Amino acid sequence: MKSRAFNVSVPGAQGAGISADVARRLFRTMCEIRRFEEVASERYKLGELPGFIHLSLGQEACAAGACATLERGDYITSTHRGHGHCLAKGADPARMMAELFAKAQGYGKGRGGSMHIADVAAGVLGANGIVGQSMGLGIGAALSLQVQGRNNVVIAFFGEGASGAGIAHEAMNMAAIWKLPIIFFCEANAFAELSPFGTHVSVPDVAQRAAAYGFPGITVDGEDVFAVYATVRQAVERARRGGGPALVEAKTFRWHGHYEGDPQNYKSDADHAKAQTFDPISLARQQAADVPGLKAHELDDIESKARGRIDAAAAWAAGLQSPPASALTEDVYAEA
Amino acid sequence: MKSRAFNVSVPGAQGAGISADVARRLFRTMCEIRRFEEVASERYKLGELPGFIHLSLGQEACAAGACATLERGDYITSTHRGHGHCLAKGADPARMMAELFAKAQGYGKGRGGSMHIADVAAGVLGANGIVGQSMGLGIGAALSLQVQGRNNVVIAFFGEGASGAGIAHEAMNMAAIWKLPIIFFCEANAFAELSPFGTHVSVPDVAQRAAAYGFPGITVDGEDVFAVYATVRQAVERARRGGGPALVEAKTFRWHGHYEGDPQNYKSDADHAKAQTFDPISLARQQAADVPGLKAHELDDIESKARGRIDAAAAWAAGLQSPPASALTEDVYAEA
Amino acid sequence: MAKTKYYQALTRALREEMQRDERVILMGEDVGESGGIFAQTRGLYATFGANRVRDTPIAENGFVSAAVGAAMTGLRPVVEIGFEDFVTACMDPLVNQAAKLRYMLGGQVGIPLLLYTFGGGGVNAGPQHSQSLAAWFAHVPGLKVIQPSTPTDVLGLVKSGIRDDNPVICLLSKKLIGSAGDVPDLGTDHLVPLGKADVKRAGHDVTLLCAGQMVQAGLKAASLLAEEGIEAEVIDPRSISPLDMETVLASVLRTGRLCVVHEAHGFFGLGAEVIASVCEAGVPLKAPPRRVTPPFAPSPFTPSLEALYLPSPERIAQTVRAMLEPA
Amino acid sequence: MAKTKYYQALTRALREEMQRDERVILMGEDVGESGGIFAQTRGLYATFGANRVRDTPIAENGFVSAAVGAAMTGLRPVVEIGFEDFVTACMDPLVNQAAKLRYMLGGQVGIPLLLYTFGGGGVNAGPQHSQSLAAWFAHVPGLKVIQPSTPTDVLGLVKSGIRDDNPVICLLSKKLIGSAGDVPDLGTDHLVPLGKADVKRAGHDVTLLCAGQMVQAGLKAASLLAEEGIEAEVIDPRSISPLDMETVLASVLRTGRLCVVHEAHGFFGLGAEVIASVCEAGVPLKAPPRRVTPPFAPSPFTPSLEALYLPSPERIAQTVRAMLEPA
Ligand SMILES: Cc1ncc(C[n+]2csc(CCOP(=O)(O)OP(=O)(O)O)c2C)c(N)n1
Ligand SMILES: Cc1ncc(C[n+]2csc(CCOP(=O)(O)OP(=O)(O)O)c2C)c(N)n1
Ligand SMILES: [Mg+2]
Ligand SMILES: [Mg+2]
Repeated sequence: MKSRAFNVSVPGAQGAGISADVARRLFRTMCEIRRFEEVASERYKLGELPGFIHLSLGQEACAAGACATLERGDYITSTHRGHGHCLAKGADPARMMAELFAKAQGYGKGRGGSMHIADVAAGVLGANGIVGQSMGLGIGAALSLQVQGRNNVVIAFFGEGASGAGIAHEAMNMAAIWKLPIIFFCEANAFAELSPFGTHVSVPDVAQRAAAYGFPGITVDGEDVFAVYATVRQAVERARRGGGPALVEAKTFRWHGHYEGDPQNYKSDADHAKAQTFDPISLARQQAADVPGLKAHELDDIESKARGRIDAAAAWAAGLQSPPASALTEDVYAEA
Repeated sequence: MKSRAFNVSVPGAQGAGISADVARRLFRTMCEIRRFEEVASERYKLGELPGFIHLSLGQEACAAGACATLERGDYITSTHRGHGHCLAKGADPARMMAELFAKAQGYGKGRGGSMHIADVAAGVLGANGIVGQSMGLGIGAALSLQVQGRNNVVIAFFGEGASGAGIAHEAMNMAAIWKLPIIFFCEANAFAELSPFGTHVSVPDVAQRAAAYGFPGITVDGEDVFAVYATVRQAVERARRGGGPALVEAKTFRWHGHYEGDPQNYKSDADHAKAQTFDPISLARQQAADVPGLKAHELDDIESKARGRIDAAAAWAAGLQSPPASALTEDVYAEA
Repeated sequence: MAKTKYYQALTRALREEMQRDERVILMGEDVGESGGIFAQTRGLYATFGANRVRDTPIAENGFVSAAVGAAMTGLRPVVEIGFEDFVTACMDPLVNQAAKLRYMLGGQVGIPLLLYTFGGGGVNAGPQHSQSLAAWFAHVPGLKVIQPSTPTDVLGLVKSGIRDDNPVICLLSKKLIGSAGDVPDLGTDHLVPLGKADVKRAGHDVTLLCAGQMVQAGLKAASLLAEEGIEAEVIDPRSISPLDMETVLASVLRTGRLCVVHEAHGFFGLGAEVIASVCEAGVPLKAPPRRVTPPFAPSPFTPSLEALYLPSPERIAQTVRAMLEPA
Repeated sequence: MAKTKYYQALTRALREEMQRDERVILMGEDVGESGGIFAQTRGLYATFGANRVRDTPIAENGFVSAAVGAAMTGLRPVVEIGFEDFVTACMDPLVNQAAKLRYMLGGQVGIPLLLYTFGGGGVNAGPQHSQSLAAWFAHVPGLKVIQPSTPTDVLGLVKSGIRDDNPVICLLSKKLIGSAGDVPDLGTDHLVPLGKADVKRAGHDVTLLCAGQMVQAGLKAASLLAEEGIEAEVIDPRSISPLDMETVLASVLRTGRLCVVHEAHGFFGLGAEVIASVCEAGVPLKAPPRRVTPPFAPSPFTPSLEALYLPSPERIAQTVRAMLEPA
């Protein structure tokens, strides 16, 4: 497990002791995300999903590891690449799929689509189509928690591309000044749209920038779900105790294009090769051998159940009706 | 001379060898700024200047020290508190005063006012009423220099309040990625509008944040014009050689209110006392004794000439005509 | 009834709503201990504390986005943006988030947020501190826009706006900050409904629709015209979105003449919308409708030019006189 | 004449102007080596190099501000903002800086900057990726706004816009990216003047003013109507600011009927401005003017709803038929 720390010392994930229960949960979540994205990709190719979608294949360890540290009353804010985050925080894959299929039973009544999936009751404040807003909305949720005196925390997901947006700075500065209970979780997945890390970030690691705000910053291996979990858990516990924000950066890799259908001619051969080898699920299978009380065949079982759950969700969603014409002008304003 | 360095070592200003010529020039500029602001304050109190004005009394060493390192072909971008910067970069005090008096001969034909004084031919790209834009406009000028292959540099002035704006981050990140010839010069003058440093910045020094971009950051004593000069000169030389950006933060103090007429009830007794003792001009007089070839009586002479120049400028400006009605709709678009 | 200044009516509205509902918080630059750059939040910090009255850094995009996030999670934030011009820095969270979240999220959330700001001219604040951008916000479904012109409307509209479950943009006039007017006594829970225009003066010859501080100019013009025997009806829309076209149409049906006055630009402004709506409704007009607005130029700092820039009572009266001349 | 796609006309315009004038640079997200998310900048990086074709971080406020600073100091920047919705993130440098600097600085500088962006709906991109904000920009003195609807107008307007000494906002239609049309052959320096509307189809019964991709819908509606013996004149304004009211007024004087069609919201939109201007001009109308626009709601992702949302040829035709019915 590779993990570099800035301003804070992180114990190795194994050292932090991953229980079999946690390992099962992390594995299950990753398998559900993987399958969700695979099915979305297939259905999109078949022309069944309108608009455009951004998938998190290869990044499953980030969503799974980070969200497993949260309670139901905690919040996440997400991005355009949000399926994994939403699933990991407890959104229902069937209603998510319904949203991708633009059906009335979707989380957004089919009006939002992939980029606007939210399940507010489950603490999922939504994917978002505007790069960087997850961080502003995130500190807002953290502000609510602070004002209301609730013992909860927020994780704001963002990408290394978003780290160059002004709102990243504004949000981290305010979170630090106000000591808000928030973890800024950066998925550095090697690309922002069509361009590499260096086009967007002037230093090797986004996590370095935590020092500019005076809170901890940690770079963690985003292939390693146990490392992600252990690192974020520490930051979450600290935030819950009133210790304020932290920045966690996971080095991960986006297997697919920016959007489904992206010709990806900006990717090098090495990039394409990496998409074959960088696999948090395979890695977790290997690591699972070290987790006391966890049997290898259990993982197969978890994986096939996860596939079943997602496949059923997709089958259900595909058969639903489009929203009625009246939905066009509903929910623009609150009912008077 | 107090000066702290981040990421870079700064030789003491004295060590850097201030010549009598430079010392005279720095002293003269400071005296002109001081007098300009005093006269503006008086005229404003008399109701002769419309709108609102923001003065830089107490901050003279920043503008004088920083701009003395520049050539005419270099650029500055400035803020709402820009009189000192414009004077120091070579703008004509008479035309500046004319602008404050809203006269046709002002730099903005009397239509811009204090917050929009510019002398583009002298490299003064303008004061600006929008906090933070000096940094975006500044990197734009630096981009021009880079694209055109000109051997010039830019200084972008901003305040510690502006450092919390997203554009500060966006500009510094881009400057670093593109290695632009720009110095970000932060005047940390203890207040942003009505609130103290800590409301706006989560760490003790803005200069620390340079590390987040991978370029040098230096905090310097903003009372000490020689220190400011020596520090900025080093950064300017580095930028001119193609070494890229730097961030210089001067700890300084705003004597007056945010705007003239500000009741300043947010200032403590200690703050009010500091406005009596923090004086870069007095300090320079003391330090001048160490500068070889500089006589004390010379300074008196420089000071009285500076007063004379500014007083004449104000007298001239006060007697001018308002712009004609036709000026109302001129210069909205380029002539076809 | 008690005399109160425009800015004090704002303070009172904030105080009453914060007292009534602890979910209401206030955030913005220097709204806290210092009491605000126009003294508009004086005393609130002392009463409600640092948790609910929060000074922000100069980060409009970030803190408006934060206010939206807070509104999604149980608070009812009030946000100050000192000058209307700076709202350009937070259009994204207002337009892409606040206005659309209810719709995009299938009705899961509302965004009960009120943003107030001081706009308009008349104080020689120059091109970057004098703009009037009501038209932008009104063009965005999901937002409501109010623009009070008197202390009592400030009180009543801001209170209603805070209770509204939608994002509300409240456009105050800098020039009116120190103006005084009657408001209901303390203890009265004074509410003005959003979306209701107010006939500030009745008349039958021409409908003068005047927004924000132009209501005062319109009333003065009406006095000038009255001396000449012309009776102008002065209507203050108070809300720009939703816009009370019912009241306007009823008036124009009676007067047969419409003149719209505002300090925002004419091109794509309120006047365009109102005139178009009246024409679409097929209301018979005795003269072509008119707009009285500044020229299509930035607002100059120069006092002599700004006086020409803003619609004056005389210019309004002149326009109306021309409308009444036989064709 | 050669067939070219809408996006290729953009690439050609950029290439020709960069070739002609080395002060022209291009910046934006992924405009560089990758060739753009719609392939709209393909090849430019290879020809003009990293210095003049620059990938930016995702920092719209910062890089548009930078473009303004560059325009003040000798360059003529072209800036891409991928989706029109993201222009909300850079309103400050556009409106407070680019539009006003010439005026505020007493004519010392001009801001020769062209910002192009892809807006509008029809591709199920959802509420944050489908907006049409022409009205905002048109409301701001100092800015010009163009909205080409065909490849040849893209070519001619973008080239003219780059040569214009003012900041120009070019609103392209996402839906039209792959549409093809005739353009003058390579080697022809094709320029379309800003501020000149184009009569895309002549007719004498009704004036249909259609903006952006609605030009296609308007032409289809005109075909439908022609089958019924109704001759619609379809006018494409091409520039929203300055707006060629001369052409519109001349047409309405002949037809006596005006219907404005756009995919921006009706409230405070182009239709309001055009209808108001026609009424102010006192043009006699045979029927009240009409707007055909989306409902006042965000643009839904749902394909079936978006089809209802956008004005369709049938809806336009229906509106026109109603205008022609005897009252
Ligand atoms: C304000 C804004 N600018 C630009 C875009 C277009 N855009 C969508 S995703 C994206 C790249 C984001 O990169 P990153 O933050 O690394 O996230 P990733 O896609 O890698 O998950 C861009 C530029 C946007 N949605 N919002
Ligand atoms: C975008 C924006 N937000 C708010 C303001 C109002 N404002 C003007 S000056 C100022 C404080 C600036 O503080 P600082 O950067 O420290 O500069 P100083 O005034 O101390 O020189 C504020 C908030 C503004 N002009 N622009
Ligand atoms: Mg990325
Ligand atoms: Mg300051």
